[in-house]
Amino acid sequence: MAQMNMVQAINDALRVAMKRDRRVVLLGEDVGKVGGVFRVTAGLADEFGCERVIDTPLTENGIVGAAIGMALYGLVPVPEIQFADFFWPAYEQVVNELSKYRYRSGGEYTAGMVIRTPVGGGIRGGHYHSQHPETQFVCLPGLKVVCPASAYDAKGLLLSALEDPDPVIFFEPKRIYRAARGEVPEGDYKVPIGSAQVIRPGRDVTILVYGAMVYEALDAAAKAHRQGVECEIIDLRTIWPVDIETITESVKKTGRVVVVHEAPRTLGFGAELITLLTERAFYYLQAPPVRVTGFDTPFPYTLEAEYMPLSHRILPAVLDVAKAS
Amino acid sequence: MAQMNMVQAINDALRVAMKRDRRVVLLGEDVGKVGGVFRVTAGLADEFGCERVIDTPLTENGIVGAAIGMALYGLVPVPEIQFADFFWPAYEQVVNELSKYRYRSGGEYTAGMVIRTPVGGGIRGGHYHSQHPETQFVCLPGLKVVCPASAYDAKGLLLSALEDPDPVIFFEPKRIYRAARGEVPEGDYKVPIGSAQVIRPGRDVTILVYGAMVYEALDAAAKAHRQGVECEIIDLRTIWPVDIETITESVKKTGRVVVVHEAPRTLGFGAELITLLTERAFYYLQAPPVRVTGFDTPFPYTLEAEYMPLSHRILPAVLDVAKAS
Amino acid sequence: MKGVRLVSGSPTYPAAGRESDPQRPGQLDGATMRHISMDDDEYPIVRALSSEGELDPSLDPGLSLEEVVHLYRHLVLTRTLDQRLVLLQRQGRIGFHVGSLGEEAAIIGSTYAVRETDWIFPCYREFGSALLRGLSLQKFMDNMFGNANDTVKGRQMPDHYTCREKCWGSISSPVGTQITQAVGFAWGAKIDGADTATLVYFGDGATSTPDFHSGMNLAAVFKVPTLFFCRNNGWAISVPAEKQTASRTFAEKARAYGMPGVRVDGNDLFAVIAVTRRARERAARGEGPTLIEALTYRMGGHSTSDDPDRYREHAELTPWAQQDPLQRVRNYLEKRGAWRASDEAAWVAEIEAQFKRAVATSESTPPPDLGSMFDDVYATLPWHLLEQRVQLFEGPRAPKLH
Amino acid sequence: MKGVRLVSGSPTYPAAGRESDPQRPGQLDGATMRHISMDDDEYPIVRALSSEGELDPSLDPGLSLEEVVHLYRHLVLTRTLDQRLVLLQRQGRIGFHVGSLGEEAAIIGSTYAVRETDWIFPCYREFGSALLRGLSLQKFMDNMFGNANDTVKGRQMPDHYTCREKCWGSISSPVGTQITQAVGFAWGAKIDGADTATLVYFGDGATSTPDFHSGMNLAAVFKVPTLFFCRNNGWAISVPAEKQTASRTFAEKARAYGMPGVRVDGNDLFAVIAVTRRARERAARGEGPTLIEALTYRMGGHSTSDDPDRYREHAELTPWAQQDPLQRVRNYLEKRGAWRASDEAAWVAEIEAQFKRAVATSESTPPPDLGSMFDDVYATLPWHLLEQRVQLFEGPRAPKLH
Ligand SMILES: Cc1ncc(C[n+]2csc(CCOP(=O)(O)OP(=O)(O)O)c2C)c(N)n1
Ligand SMILES: Cc1ncc(C[n+]2csc(CCOP(=O)(O)OP(=O)(O)O)c2C)c(N)n1
Ligand SMILES: [Mg+2]
Ligand SMILES: [Mg+2]
Repeated sequence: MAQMNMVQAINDALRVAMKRDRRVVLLGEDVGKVGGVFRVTAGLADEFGCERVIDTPLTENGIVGAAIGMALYGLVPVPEIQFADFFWPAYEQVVNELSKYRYRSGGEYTAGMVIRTPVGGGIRGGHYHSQHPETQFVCLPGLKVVCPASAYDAKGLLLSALEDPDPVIFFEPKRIYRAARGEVPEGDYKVPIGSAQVIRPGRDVTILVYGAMVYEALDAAAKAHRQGVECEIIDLRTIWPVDIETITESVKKTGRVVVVHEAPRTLGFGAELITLLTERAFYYLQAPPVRVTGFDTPFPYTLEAEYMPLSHRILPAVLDVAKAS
Repeated sequence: MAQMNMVQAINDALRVAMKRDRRVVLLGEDVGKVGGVFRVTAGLADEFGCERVIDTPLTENGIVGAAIGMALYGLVPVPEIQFADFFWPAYEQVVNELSKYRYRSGGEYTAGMVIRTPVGGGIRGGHYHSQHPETQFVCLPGLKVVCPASAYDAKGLLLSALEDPDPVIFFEPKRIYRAARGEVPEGDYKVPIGSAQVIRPGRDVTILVYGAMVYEALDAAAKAHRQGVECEIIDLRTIWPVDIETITESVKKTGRVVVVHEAPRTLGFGAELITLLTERAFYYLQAPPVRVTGFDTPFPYTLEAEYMPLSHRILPAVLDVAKAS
Repeated sequence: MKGVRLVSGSPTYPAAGRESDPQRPGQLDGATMRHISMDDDEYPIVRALSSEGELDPSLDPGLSLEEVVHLYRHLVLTRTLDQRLVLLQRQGRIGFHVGSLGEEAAIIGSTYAVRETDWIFPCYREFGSALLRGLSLQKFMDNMFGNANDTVKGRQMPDHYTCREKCWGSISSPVGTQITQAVGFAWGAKIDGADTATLVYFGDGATSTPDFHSGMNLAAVFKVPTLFFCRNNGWAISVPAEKQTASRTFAEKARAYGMPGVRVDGNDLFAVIAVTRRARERAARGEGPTLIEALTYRMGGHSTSDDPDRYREHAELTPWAQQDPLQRVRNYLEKRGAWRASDEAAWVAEIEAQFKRAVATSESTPPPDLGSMFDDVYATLPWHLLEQRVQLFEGPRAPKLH
Repeated sequence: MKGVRLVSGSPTYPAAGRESDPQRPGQLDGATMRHISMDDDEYPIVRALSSEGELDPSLDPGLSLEEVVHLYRHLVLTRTLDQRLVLLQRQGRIGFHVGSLGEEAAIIGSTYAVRETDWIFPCYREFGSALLRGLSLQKFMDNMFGNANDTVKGRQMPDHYTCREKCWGSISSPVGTQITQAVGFAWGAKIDGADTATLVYFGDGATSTPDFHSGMNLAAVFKVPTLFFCRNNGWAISVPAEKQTASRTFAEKARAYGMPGVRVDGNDLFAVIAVTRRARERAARGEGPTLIEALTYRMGGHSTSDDPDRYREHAELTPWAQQDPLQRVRNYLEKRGAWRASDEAAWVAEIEAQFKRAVATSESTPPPDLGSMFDDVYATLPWHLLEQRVQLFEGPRAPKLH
């Protein structure tokens, strides 16, 4: 197996899919000749031609609208939104068209596709290059939302997403694009959508986390361990539909839960997770669940480390919730 | 005091504000000559001229973008989005500009405005004329989100919103536009933003609700009363920032809570309410909070009554939660 | 083909929006029309059929008499159904209808002009197009009632059906969203090497949307075989076309994208067919998209929810009534001895009988299954929808709302 | 004023996008430029100053020599700072810079041409405009470092300052959003009866966004006094202007909105001023907006995060270097005995000294207060932000991330 970082793993997944299936086409701003501003699509235009790796004009609504049309025709489009922060011109197409297409056409038409987009902070991006907007997609019935934390999962989830009949929003945590390195198998393999992974078992506190914050949770858990608190960390991998069994089981065991996400707290995904767990594990909960999240402000530039739910904020939350009764 | 329905009350509020303050201007599709597709702005173009009551081309992003510019200039624009379902072309301006304007300009620029838009189902509107998308606005720091349930509140809240320094999303529950009739004072008065109202006191179960569903909750509470269960109904009126004291106090008293909203369940506002209450009244809760909401599907046409969280679904939830222990 | 100019260019085009150059009142056969600039030196209105039914031979699309009769019957079908559906709505038996009164020729002609393997991306006023392609009246009516047999399973409002087997799209309400999708579809076909074009319908109001802008731009840049068919019916609900844009025509917007634009008399079945075919041939040659502005008029309200008397003078309809698209084809047929009042009366009677039967069937068909509410959100039901489905079934049934 | 044609119209405009009419390579003073169609019969490029510094008297904006020197100093200031900021970024002392190398005259000229009470709505490349208006170098540098004195309180990336007191807007990163806002601002002024125009900057890429389309349309329909200033610098990151649109020019997009469009040599300070003033006068007469396409070239990368060698030949820069906007003004001044190498060397030395001082001050200014993170989200802190603020203060401080 080769060592790859997440950028390489995603690139590799796209290459595998494009080689096998000529229906797969990529489109977006700067995805072609230059290979993406993060170089995720590097080399693909050369290999597959600019008819299948398309540099588009600056038009997010056009990219997603056209991708829907391509999908209706029978292609498997993979639009890229250069930063999730710039998704919004395309949101009309996502809310009213993409997410509802099969439903509203009585099952006649489907628009399976994977929309890739980098998310998250910690890269000195200020509030226009750091947002992590899963809320606006999880709240839309009809979409699946994925966010890998490792190179292995990124490739495996993307290959699953490309064969999924439903539209998948594929969030790429850009802070760990290069830092998340690991063994990645060659060729095809799948990480199933909808399955979380217990990446650290523990009996005291469950930490629910995804994307770049997984590493912060791991760091906090290592420190908590030194103070005698054992965290069970679940990397959700798929944000929605969440792996309800895995998380419920863990919380029934620990009775204590900390949710970590970069997005602002109010109506962040933590609210849904905590409500789901309250609904189905209420009598197991030994302490109020805790959210460690971005604050309810736009994402700041200079103070981004203070804004983000990094290890230094996860650790006290874990220790508190472990003590509470 | 005059009897008015909600349409008339909103119309009256706009008239009062426009008479008093020439900075107030309305803009939107069909708001002028024809007075809005629901006739909320009827007569205002005649009274204040078409420079201040502006029929625009079909461009939601243009309407909100231009309104921001007007607000920066110093006007108080009141854009109308004809149906909340068609908000999305303007969402980029809301997410990246309107909600962040003061913050991102270090306080130099503000864009106070009230965006009015009809929301909700029960009018045979199918999924493009029935949505209730508070999630997408509550999750954006910088916005206030309001949703009145009575003619009195509609006028009083709108008059508050028009003087609020922050941008306010004003959701008008169209199903009760004409049904919600009541006494409405003449001239100016305010219902403060951020304050909920206990519209039925009760000791057993707290129902948190807003907009058109308030009447469904009242109906269910009347029926629950006949079965010996006393509901405390809180009409939130302001969705965000929610009146945290009023709701927490009530839940500390009853220990049982049912949240009702039309939007789909997943990451609906219920998730935030339940999480907030779990965080601050965990040890008072005697049963898991319950959500009675729209289902996680697009809003259907023929089966809309089955989809909506009407009285027939609220009542069993209330009775269940009252019994649970 | 004389008069069909897909190319722009004229020295006399005046500066738009100049105080010194007020919007000239339009003229069409002598009638003044307030809402639409009816002539423009650079974008003349292509017209084949005179009010009297004379056909300009240079614009003759070469239809056989049988074809014309066939299309005329579809015009009559469309109009008759429109009128019946409005009545049905007034009786409270259906919830809504958005009709095509006055716009029939633009719709029928353009759909007829493309190939049956070309895909139609509808707006919401084109049921005539769907019926011409082969949607059955019964299926259409099932949608109007949102019953169990509705192609969209009762999930959308009336007039939001779909018809994939006839290469005909899925209707949604948001204005403009179908435009970029139509471009993507044809682009997909092009990438796939298929000679498939798309024909996308939208109104004058839709030209102000983001998706018009992006769809036009993408199609032109990538030479995508999409025909952009703008039904300029003078109104976007209550907003007249002259307030929708300050350009004198909609056709000239094409030029901003490096695409040819053409204006056609939308009440002229023959001209619509000629112009649309010409654009289709251009697409087939790999030269890309064309914008067609069909000048017509919305003779009814925006929909059954709208009362146009609130914002327009009834007198405005008169000149357009004189240009009635059905009457003009009828004149053409009559001149050729191919139309008799008694024939038409018989057709209408037959249509009405069919309609009655279809309505009776649709009205007595039960609503969709309760459980169908959860289908098709995802390809298979995820855990949360399975749970919600059980909750719904175990809970009490809803009261009737309407 | 010869050559400034705000009016379009020509019989020779060819059908765009025709196979038979390939994109002609552009010509400007003999140099071939691949990315931009440099001449068009209908939209000729307005040019006042030759490469040698000759001024076409018919296009002379009538600047005094002092004014030209003043502007030239600002051109030098802009360029010098640009170069210094790139170095600073390479040293890791600032996080980012998005520069205006090669586009200085387009920016300085247009800002100078409008009134000081007109409002500027910037894109992100116009720090030269802000400095010309009166933003202090220190404030600018405080933003580059995101420190406590930054006008936007360290909340945004470098180059995202604001300067309300000089009628200068607030920068955000999303492409195009400022366009409709600029229209709304001028529209508000018009409703208020004030003679205030807005000048809005955007790039060639931005013409593909929804807000370009909507802003242009609204401004034209309501005759709003907005000057749309498109810096066509040939590139949107790696996408060349010729792939951004199939129209031959950006100026002609104006026509789709019923608005005049004009192309100006963006490397010609005098022509930019002349054309922008002409558009401003038009606005003052109540005739509404104008689209100005300034032809220029992005001599650097898109930003410090970009490596243009990945997608463009370095040779492409040569013809543009020969049209350097500073050199041309310098030639003009030299011809009039108003430029000396020693003067310029002294200015640059002074700028560099000032820059050094400003950097030193900014770099040693502390970051914004922790608590400031919660200010300005709302006018006053709601309960949840008060709570979160307390949580932040009570919790541990963050590690350094960078
Ligand atoms: C994005 C969006 N905004 C607003 C509406 C409400 N609406 C429905 S139809 C319509 C007017 C459309 O006019 P036009 O495009 O000319 O089509 P026509 O109805 O005349 O055929 C409006 C404003 C909508 N459906 N979608
Ligand atoms: C809506 C949006 N999409 C994408 C981006 C990423 N992006 C930043 S600048 C840019 C190119 C802009 O090109 P142009 O408008 O020509 O301006 P220039 O940078 O050349 O001055 C892109 C794609 C963005 N900021 N906003
Ligand atoms: Mg119309
Ligand atoms: Mg550019």
